[in-house]
Amino acid sequence: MNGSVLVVGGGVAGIQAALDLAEQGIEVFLVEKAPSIGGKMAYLDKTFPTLDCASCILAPKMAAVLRYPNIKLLMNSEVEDVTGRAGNFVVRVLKRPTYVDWTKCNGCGICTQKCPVKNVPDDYNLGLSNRRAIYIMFPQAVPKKAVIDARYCMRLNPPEKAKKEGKTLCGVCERHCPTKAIEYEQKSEVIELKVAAIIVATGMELYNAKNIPEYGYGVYQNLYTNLEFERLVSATGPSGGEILRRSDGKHPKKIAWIQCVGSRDVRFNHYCSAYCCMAATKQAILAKEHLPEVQCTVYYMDIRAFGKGFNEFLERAKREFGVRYIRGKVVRIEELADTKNLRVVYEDTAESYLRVEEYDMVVLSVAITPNSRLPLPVELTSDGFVKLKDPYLDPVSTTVEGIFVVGAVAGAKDIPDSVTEASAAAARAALIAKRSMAREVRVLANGGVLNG
Amino acid sequence: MDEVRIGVYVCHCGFNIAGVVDVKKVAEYAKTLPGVVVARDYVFMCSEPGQDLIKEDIKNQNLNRVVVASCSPALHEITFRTAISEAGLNKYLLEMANIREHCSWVHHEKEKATEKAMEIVRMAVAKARYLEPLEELEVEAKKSVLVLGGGVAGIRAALELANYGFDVYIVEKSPTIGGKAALIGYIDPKTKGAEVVSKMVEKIRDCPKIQVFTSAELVQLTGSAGNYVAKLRLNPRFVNSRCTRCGECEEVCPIEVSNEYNFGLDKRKAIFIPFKNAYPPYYAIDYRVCVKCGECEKVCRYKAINLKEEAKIVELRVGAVIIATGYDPYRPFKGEYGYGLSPNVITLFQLERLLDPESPTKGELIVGNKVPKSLAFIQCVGSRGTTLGAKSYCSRMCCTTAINSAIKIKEKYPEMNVYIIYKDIMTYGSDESLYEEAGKKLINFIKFEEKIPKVTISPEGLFIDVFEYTIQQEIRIPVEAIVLSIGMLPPRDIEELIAVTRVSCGGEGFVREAHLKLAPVEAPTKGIFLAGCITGPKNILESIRMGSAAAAKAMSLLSKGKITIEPMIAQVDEERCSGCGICVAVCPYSAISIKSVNGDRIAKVEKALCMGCGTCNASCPSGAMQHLGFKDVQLLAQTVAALRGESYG
Amino acid sequence: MAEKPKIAWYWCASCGGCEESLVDLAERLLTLFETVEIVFCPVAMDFKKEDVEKLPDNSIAVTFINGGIRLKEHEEMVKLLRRKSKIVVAYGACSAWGGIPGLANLYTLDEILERKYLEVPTIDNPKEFLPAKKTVVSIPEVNMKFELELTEPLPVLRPLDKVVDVDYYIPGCPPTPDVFWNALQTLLGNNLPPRGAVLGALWKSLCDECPLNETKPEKLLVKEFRRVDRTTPEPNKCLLAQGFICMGPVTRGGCKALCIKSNMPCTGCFGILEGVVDYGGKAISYIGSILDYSPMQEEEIRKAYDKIPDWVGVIYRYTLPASKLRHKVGLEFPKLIKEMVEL
Amino acid sequence: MADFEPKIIVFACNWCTYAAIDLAGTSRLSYPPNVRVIRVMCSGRVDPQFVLEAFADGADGVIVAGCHPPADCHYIEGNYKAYRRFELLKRILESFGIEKERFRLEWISAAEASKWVQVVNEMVSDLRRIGALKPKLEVD
Repeated sequence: MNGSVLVVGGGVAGIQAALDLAEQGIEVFLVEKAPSIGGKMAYLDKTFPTLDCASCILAPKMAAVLRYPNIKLLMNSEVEDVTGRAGNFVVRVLKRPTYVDWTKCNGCGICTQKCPVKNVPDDYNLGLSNRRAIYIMFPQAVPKKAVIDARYCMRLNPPEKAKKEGKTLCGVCERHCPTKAIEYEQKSEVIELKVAAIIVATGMELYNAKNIPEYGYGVYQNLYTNLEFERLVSATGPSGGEILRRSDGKHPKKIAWIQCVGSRDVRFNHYCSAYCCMAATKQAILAKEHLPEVQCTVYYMDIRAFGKGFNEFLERAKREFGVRYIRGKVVRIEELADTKNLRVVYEDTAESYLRVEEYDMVVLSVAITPNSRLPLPVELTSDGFVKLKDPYLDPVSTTVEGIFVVGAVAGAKDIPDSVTEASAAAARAALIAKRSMAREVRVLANGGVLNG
Repeated sequence: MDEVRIGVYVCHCGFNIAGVVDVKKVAEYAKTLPGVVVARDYVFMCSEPGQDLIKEDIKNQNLNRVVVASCSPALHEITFRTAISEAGLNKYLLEMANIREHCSWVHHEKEKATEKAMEIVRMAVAKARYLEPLEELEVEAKKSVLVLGGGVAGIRAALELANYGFDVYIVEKSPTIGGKAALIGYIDPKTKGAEVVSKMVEKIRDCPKIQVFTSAELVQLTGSAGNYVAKLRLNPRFVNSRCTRCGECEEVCPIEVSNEYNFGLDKRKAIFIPFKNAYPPYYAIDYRVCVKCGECEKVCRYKAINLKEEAKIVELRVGAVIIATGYDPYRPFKGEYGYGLSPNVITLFQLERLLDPESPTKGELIVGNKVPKSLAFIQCVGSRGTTLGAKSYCSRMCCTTAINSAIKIKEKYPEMNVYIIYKDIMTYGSDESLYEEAGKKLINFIKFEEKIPKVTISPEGLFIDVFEYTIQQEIRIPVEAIVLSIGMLPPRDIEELIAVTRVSCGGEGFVREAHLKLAPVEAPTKGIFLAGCITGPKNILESIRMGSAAAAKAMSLLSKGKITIEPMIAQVDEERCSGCGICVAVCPYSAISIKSVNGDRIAKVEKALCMGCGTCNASCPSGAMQHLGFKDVQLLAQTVAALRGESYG
Repeated sequence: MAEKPKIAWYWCASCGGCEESLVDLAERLLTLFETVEIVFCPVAMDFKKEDVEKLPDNSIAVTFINGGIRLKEHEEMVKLLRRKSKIVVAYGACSAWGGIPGLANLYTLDEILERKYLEVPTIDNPKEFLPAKKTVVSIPEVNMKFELELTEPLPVLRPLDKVVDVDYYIPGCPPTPDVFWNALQTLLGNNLPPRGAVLGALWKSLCDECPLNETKPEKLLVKEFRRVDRTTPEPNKCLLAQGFICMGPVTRGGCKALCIKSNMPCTGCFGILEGVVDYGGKAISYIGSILDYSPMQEEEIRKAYDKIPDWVGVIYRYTLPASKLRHKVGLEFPKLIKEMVEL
Repeated sequence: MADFEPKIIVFACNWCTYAAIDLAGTSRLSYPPNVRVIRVMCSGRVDPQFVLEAFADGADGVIVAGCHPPADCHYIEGNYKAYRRFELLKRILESFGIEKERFRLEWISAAEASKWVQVVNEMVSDLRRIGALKPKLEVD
């Protein structure tokens, strides 16, 4: 194998890059901080503007990753630091313990049913439902392996009392595991990789809506972020696709979407997050499909329907589904003590004065923020996105030779754009990889690496 | 076919299966099924020892079919295929019986689950009896690529490919490469379109692996991924590389036509240079308008002109094709917002030329005959279903381009009143900063919705009546110049493109990609890739990125020098096929065509193009077309076995 | 001189068209009579059942049976003839796959009788008699009683091979004289094709010999279906491509595309191809395939299919009893047939 | 006839429905065991002959299931062809006296495990209600 490539981030962009590289017989290290690849797209129910289901199109790609022996997955891991230069970077990866020997675990999931700790907020459903202390991230997870959440595990993090008495508690999963894969004593390890090139695909997070005082996110029960809502409508979500209010478990009759939450706002982020207008439109349509009676309203500044089929999609939402679009900035949201309904106070630019309308569910179309706080020597833009060397002449290169950047971490963008860049970057990286010779690295199936 | 010897392997999967299904009973039952010589159960079939069990039986009991009753094929089909091939059995002689996801995990009554598992195994065995060995085929793949279109997307793609060591042929139908980007004054506040393009063109010039054909068209494309044969027609340029651009020919040329490279702002001769940094860097004669008077030939001192030159046909062999033929600007009809009725109403593209220092006005914004004191952009002209005959889509780049130009104008003429009359401002992503900047530059934004603005041309001057949505009032704006932010149309010659390359287009008229989300630069047909605005409106950056991506895809398809073809594809039985042609129409990949085999019409499957969906098999009226791995007989056997004990046939 | 080979000819549920095709041999008939001895042919000569019973087993060289099996009588006769014959040939579409009478399998026998003897407008049957096993006609004037025994109808019609073993098939409705003549030569010759073969026909579907096959567009897709009784097809252009339901693609060739040559679509009388398990199923498959609409356009699709009033009649015209389902599900044995009626 | 157990044959496309059935398993949903699934690559591969074969062999119900139109199909528009064929087959089955409850064409995406379960439940209860498919008349 002549030279390998490190892909940081296992979202759709990272997956695409890894697949393209592997296809050319190049060894790829795919580092992902979560226990499964899939990234944000794995959270989505459907994708705009075609409304085709996210997992239908993503799952095959995720599965394909396993089919390439030359893709080495380093899950639950993060890059610690990078030294060296194009052709021979030295990367130190911190691999956090999963407390499960993934060479043995066959993802049967018995442990996740037997574990007595039942009240762990399920991060995959953004805390809208609970899971056990030992869990498999989500049904189509790749790799499909169990992980122990040490914070909640009674064995790994026993109550003070037990600690003092030096008792070891529980051990249920260990007892039930048919393959004897549980390893309570697993420690985090640092893996050193030598790679020829690096592709940064760390993507984005949602902006923390709690920073926006006037909306009261985190305080009001029936106020959701758009990603939370995505889980709510998803067939694999907390309520199996039932849209239910957090406060009383009832179907909402009126839902509002509020656009540009944290974007296009000098106080938070200047940039436009590019995905939210269509996401809100899609979610309004999904809401209509689930609850034909529901009233959907979108509060916007400009509707950005710029992509292929977007504007047609918007028109469909208006005509076919009767989604209401109101141009206006929402100044504040108030919760009604009794009904837990939400009162939206907005400036109707059309009438140009303050108006108030009551909803029983409100969804915030939250800005994205790049996952760019990386131990990498790359420059960032003023907005905190990874900076491109020369967008016109060298589209996917960072300011450091041999380090490429794709997806939302280089600027807000949707799935096709991310996938497009991924392929481009993969090809560039492949070139460097093929030219240089890197030391062979022997790797175990579970991603644990032994040098030599 | 030799005697069928099937081995059946029932997996406990710990308790996942064994907990509900009586695996022993299933294995015992399997032994009684026709063709089965051995049946075993084991705790984890996917584990090493489990796989070894199968391998040994294949050797010792010389099995020629294997059925594994365990989890979904999605999980372990590959695993077991590899296992049996390691034991010397063709890997396609495996059938999986999914008794976990489809049985033990969803049913709780032990009896019923066991009974179902037995039947699932019976079905798998029934199919297995009809399985055949299949071989992956490999076809040679040429490490060369044809790039259609010499705009930024095409050039980018070509440069990348050359960089990977591929031979690249750029086919451009105009006499120069560079495309429309070269004609955009400023693509962002700091960057001139012409600069970006000429930087790229320099690279092309210095690259031996790239061959450029200008004034050329693709007239025929045959073959398939890895081995396309492209027939080009090279229209005569009449001027060769001896040309020194002295320009004397241009002076004597009697023919004058509107100059498309300045979007009709001025005129050019029949012999001309498209623009300063045009490449190849010498004159060309527009064969459509030249009257062959011979004046130019006479004055040319370098014998660079030959009016007898004729169109040539050249044939190229390439592994893949990248389509990057771009778009056409929307053509406003006469009177649309006063277009064509007043010299003071121009299009965004004309404005871009005016702002270019290389322009006829040397970068001076002269509209009509003077620099206007006030100027208004009208957005969404021909886009978002705004006016009659407008396209339903958003053209994506007009807002940013308009705002960017507005800013430039404000920098040059701070006194000028600039209005932007819009529906929604589409400065998505980081372009938002331009929108902010425009605000700072005191550019006036005026929003309209359903009611479209009205342009009045009167002796007093130009007026725009618009219903200002944010204040809900009719207002009348007097302006001295109007810029129509026209959108993008599919290129005029897209029909020919479709006819030749067998791509298809979506409702809006642009070429359809294999998958809008996950395969945006691939056409459904293997080996054909898409870049730039041919799939729909994009800005220059996005087009360039698509160029790189398309190149990358082509590269990874061809890099091994050969293409492996999945064997589970369609196959014609020529003895049965009557060439009725039903299958040709249903194939989504245009992989089937009717060939004449010694006088008989026979359907022929282009193996490299077939993706193995099997819809041709279903539609074939005579059963001549069969989907290998999912043949009629295999699926019928499975169906019957699901319902009756006795076997099919 | 050596004894001439014995030939028998029998008709079951058929229209007589098959016998026509025998007559259509014209002067070739003379050669036929010279070469063979016809021992049984109810339609042309007066033979009785006994005459056949008298013959020794396997003494008949070839028996041609046309028409499907609809009556007890048919059943008895074909079983008898099978015993007496070396070779039994299913002659014509009805005998091979049920043919047009086979479409009656979509109705119970009672429905059929009611339709035939009571509902049909041209029927004059004031006393509403239905045929019974025994019909007694008494004429008081001469005080005489006549008894008429009718053979019992069977609840469904079956192709010949569902009742007795069939050696060969001759397709067509009726088989063309050439097809029959060639088949005859083969049968009387000494190298016989493998049992079960279809004689005098092609191995491929009709398109193979269809003169219009060349005229098909590259992609055969249609937006609507059309009927020859409403619009006349353009000549010299593939009828399917024009939207007329032509069964050519799914039907065995060998008829020399006679209908097509007179600008009529193929109705499928040459029957089922080797690679097809259900003729109608395959027909549905290719007809559905060429209809050029997306599932979003439910209306258009419905409308297109509504254009053809009787789909079963079109796609199963000759093969319904030989289809996978064979007859309407849940048919019951007749109730209306009485033991005896007195007129 | 509550104790009657209908037999349902399912032709499922590999990319959407088969994945959904798998997902039903991995998410441990539960549904009656009356279904027998036959995997094809695309609903466009399902030949009406198979459906007729199934009914002829005594299936009480048949489901053909694939990806949602317009965009889910892995093979661009295989599901379109399936739809067109089975709209016609439905009419034919009707003339053969096969109740419409016995044949369903469903779009079930890889994520819609719950829809799969719902479809199976509905069909099983429908079939319990209308009873077994009447057997062929064996004349002799």
